[in-house]
Amino acid sequence: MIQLSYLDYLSIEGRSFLHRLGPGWKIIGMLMVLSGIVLLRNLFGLFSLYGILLAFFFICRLPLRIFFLTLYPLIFTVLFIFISGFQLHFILLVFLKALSGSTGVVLLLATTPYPLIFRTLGRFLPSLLVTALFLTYRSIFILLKVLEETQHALYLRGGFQWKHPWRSLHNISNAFGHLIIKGIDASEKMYESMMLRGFKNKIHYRGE
Amino acid sequence: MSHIHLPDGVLPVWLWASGFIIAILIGFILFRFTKKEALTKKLPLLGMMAAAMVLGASVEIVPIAYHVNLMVISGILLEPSLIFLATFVVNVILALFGHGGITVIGLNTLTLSIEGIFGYLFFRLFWKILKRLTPVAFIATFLALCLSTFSMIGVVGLGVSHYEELIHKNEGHGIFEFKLLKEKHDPHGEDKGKGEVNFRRFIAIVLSLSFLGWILEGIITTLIVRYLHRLRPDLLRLEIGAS
Amino acid sequence: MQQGERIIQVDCITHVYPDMTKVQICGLDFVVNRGERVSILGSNGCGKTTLLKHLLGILVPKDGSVRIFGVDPGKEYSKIRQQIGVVMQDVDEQILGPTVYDDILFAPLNYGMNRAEAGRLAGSVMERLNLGSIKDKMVNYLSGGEKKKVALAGALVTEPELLILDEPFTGLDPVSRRELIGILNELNREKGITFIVTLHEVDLVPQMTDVLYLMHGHGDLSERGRPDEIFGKLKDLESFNLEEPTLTRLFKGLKKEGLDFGEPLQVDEAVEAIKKHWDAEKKVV
Amino acid sequence: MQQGERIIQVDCITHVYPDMTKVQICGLDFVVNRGERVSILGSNGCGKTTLLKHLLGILVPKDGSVRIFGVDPGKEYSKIRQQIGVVMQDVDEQILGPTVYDDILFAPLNYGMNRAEAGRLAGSVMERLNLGSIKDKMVNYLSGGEKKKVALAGALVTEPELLILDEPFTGLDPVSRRELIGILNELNREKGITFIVTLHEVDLVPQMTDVLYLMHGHGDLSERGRPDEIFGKLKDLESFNLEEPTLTRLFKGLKKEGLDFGEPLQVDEAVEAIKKHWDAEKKVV
Repeated sequence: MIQLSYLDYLSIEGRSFLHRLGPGWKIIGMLMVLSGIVLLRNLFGLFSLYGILLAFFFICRLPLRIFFLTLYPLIFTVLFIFISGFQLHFILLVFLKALSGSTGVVLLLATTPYPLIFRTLGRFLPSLLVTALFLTYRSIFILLKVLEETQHALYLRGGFQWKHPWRSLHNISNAFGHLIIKGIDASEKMYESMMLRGFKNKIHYRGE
Repeated sequence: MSHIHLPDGVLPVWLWASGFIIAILIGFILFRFTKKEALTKKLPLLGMMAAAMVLGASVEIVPIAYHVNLMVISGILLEPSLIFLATFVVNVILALFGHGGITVIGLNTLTLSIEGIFGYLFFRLFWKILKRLTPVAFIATFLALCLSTFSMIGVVGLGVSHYEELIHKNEGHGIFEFKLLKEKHDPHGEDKGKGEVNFRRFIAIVLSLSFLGWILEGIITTLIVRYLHRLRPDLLRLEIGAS
Repeated sequence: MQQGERIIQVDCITHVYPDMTKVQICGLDFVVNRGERVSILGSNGCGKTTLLKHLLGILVPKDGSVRIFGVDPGKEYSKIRQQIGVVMQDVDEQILGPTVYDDILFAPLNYGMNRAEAGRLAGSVMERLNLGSIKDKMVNYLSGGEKKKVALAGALVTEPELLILDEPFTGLDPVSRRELIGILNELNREKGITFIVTLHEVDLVPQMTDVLYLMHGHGDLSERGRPDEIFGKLKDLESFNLEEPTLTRLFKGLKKEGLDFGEPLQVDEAVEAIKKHWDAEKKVV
Repeated sequence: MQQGERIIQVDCITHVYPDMTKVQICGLDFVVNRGERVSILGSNGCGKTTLLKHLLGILVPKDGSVRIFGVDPGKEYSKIRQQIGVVMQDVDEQILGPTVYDDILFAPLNYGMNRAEAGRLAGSVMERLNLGSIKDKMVNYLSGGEKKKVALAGALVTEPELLILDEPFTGLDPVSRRELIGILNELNREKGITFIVTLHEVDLVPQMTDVLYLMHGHGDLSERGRPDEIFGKLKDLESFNLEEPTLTRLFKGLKKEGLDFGEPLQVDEAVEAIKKHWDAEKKVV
């Protein structure tokens, strides 16, 4: 999960040409990638699309551990192999499509700070939803700290050991329960603070 | 693997597009019929629970993609109208870091919110009947996940003709692929209906993998509910459910 | 709005928490006059935060009354919201904007100011708190001390008349503490801002307090007065789960040994007091 | 297991955080011998927690080596887990049981003890820390001070040889602080427990330290020695973002005025020192 905060960090601190490009252009680029995924039916086209995305990925010198993030959807894509008769063509087709999609978004997120993305989305989505996105993103970072510390505590006090699976499951569930309670407490404090600072119905951000 | 985040590029356009349309429609209706002030008041809670779900989705308990998604417990805590919006937010954020597809945000929201909404409904219903927390939480989670998985299979099933098209497209297409295909084909010669969609096999695989997920998620959710019941019984609002 | 006008009056309020803990803020009335630097000193869990939450209308008392700027905050807080800046204990949950600058603009924009005006206010508060260098930083990556300052900026940006801070020094290192105390005193001196601070660090009280309240048990307000008066008068602060300031302990110890240097609370005063007596002693002998 | 045996040895480790902040814990080697009370003093964000996380195997150094009880914690922490009790900064996240008693039983049960044995250990630690009265309390209703004590109990219950505490005094009121210091000193005296404490409250150091490390910048360990040696030697602690203890400031101030009473660090010593000089002065004149 450190991945999400790491992506976020890269998007701010990175200095590549994609970082400097306006967010609007990158979102248009993302839409082009998506239409490519939808429209392309031949492997050559998809290979080229994926190749271009990979090239961007390495030109921008994004670290390898971010690259592994783009492989995640493959886990689910594998299931679709079972639909077909294990034909390589079909497999490559769906794999490349899924990979192009995930590489595209990771590329976008690793080179564009999230407020800029949400701000652009704000032109199309209702403000309440954009506010919910902002609050969720902020909440992720607040809870991430809780989660990490809880994980450390489990580790330091022997809470997760393969030789005691039932106890470990129990401990993990308690840790999630703790995370939820902390989240609810934090949401109450957040609400108080929003009221004290005059919140009406949206979070204002620059360039809206 | 209690549920599946559909990836980009597999489903046909009409399918994911209608997913978006239905999700937006439901969202719009909920938006119309929920009081604005009530919604504003619940926004931070929505944000925190959505954040908890995103985090839950990123902690792998058993390596290889089994993660809790906390959807049922969030449903119980947030109630149906908010869980739908929260699911949407969760899917947008998960899609943004490559966890699920962008084009399928609508469909993923629909199938996943089934977990939350029905988790809530089952939990209330069974509580009225059984009044015992452990079985109620487990059965509610199990059934809700079951329902959501079947709806996901249904969604994938709607695209069958599309997959056929994808598969057949290659026949007589580029030579390179054809050759590779040939080589691959021979050992699997006995495979009946080569180049045909075998949807049954897909269902069998998904259900057998999911079944374990339902049980595991059911156990974890039950343990979480019990933990919450001890520390903050007010959150579960069992008295209201009982009356 | 003359100096000294009474802006807060709390009469013996009772609050019952969901777990049935009863907090009764009683004993003395809690009053604050314009321009005062007020500290509420008490141990963990004695009801300081509960009192503040009643001032802010977050909690509504079961019995008793709260008046702040002439209104009942439980009912009409929105009327006085712009006059009050607040920083509660967990700053994390109070920082809502994605970047420092967005967060500081939060309140002005919500109060309906236009961007130019809000920007002007934000610029001035950032200059005062020396936040210019982190203006565009994402709030998720701020250090603890920076977060406190950003939260303070978010509270000060609307130029409130009253500032309410709950345990602002917890977790700050001494240099950051001193900086924060300096800022508060400056705001009080230059702009006449009234502030109410809760804290448990006795040693910090003399540096930033005109009126000190002591609280203990579950909300008992038992002392009100100038810090030196209170520290001098009380036989022991231990019953409040508090320690006396180091210098108070030292000079009480010396008095017991027959050496009475008075009761200075700050180091430079203490040096002077000892020096003076020393020289006097020499002359006498 | 003789007294004085070296149990921790850290050689110039480098850690790079994902955001490329580089913490280099260098300068001096960090060593701890059995039975020592070790304090690491430094301002916020200077790398104290980073050092502790390396000791615990939560972080693994890019360069350099860490040995604790003879093993590399990054690889084999589970081997030494039972010998070490830990309380990190956010106690909230370390209390995992629904009730106080459940939480104290947490580690013993994880280590495979049976309930009877675990219960015996829990009983003995609860008695020592005086937690009997809150045994069945739900952990989310504990006060800050109680939480620290429960976390400490959770760490002590397995009777570790080494106790590691990260900023244990933050947010505690003075009486709770004193109680905690008392408990730690007692454990050290009676059971020979070694402890390592990080803190930024200079005033607390003399009460609980055999060996003091100063840390500043990004992990620079620049001083190691007895507290009085270090405080006496350094011209200013300000460069460490730390404030000198009140008494050190007082006596340095007096020295400047020509009155040299030595450099006592505790109030009773200070009273005595002044008294002694005063009497001597009288006789001379």
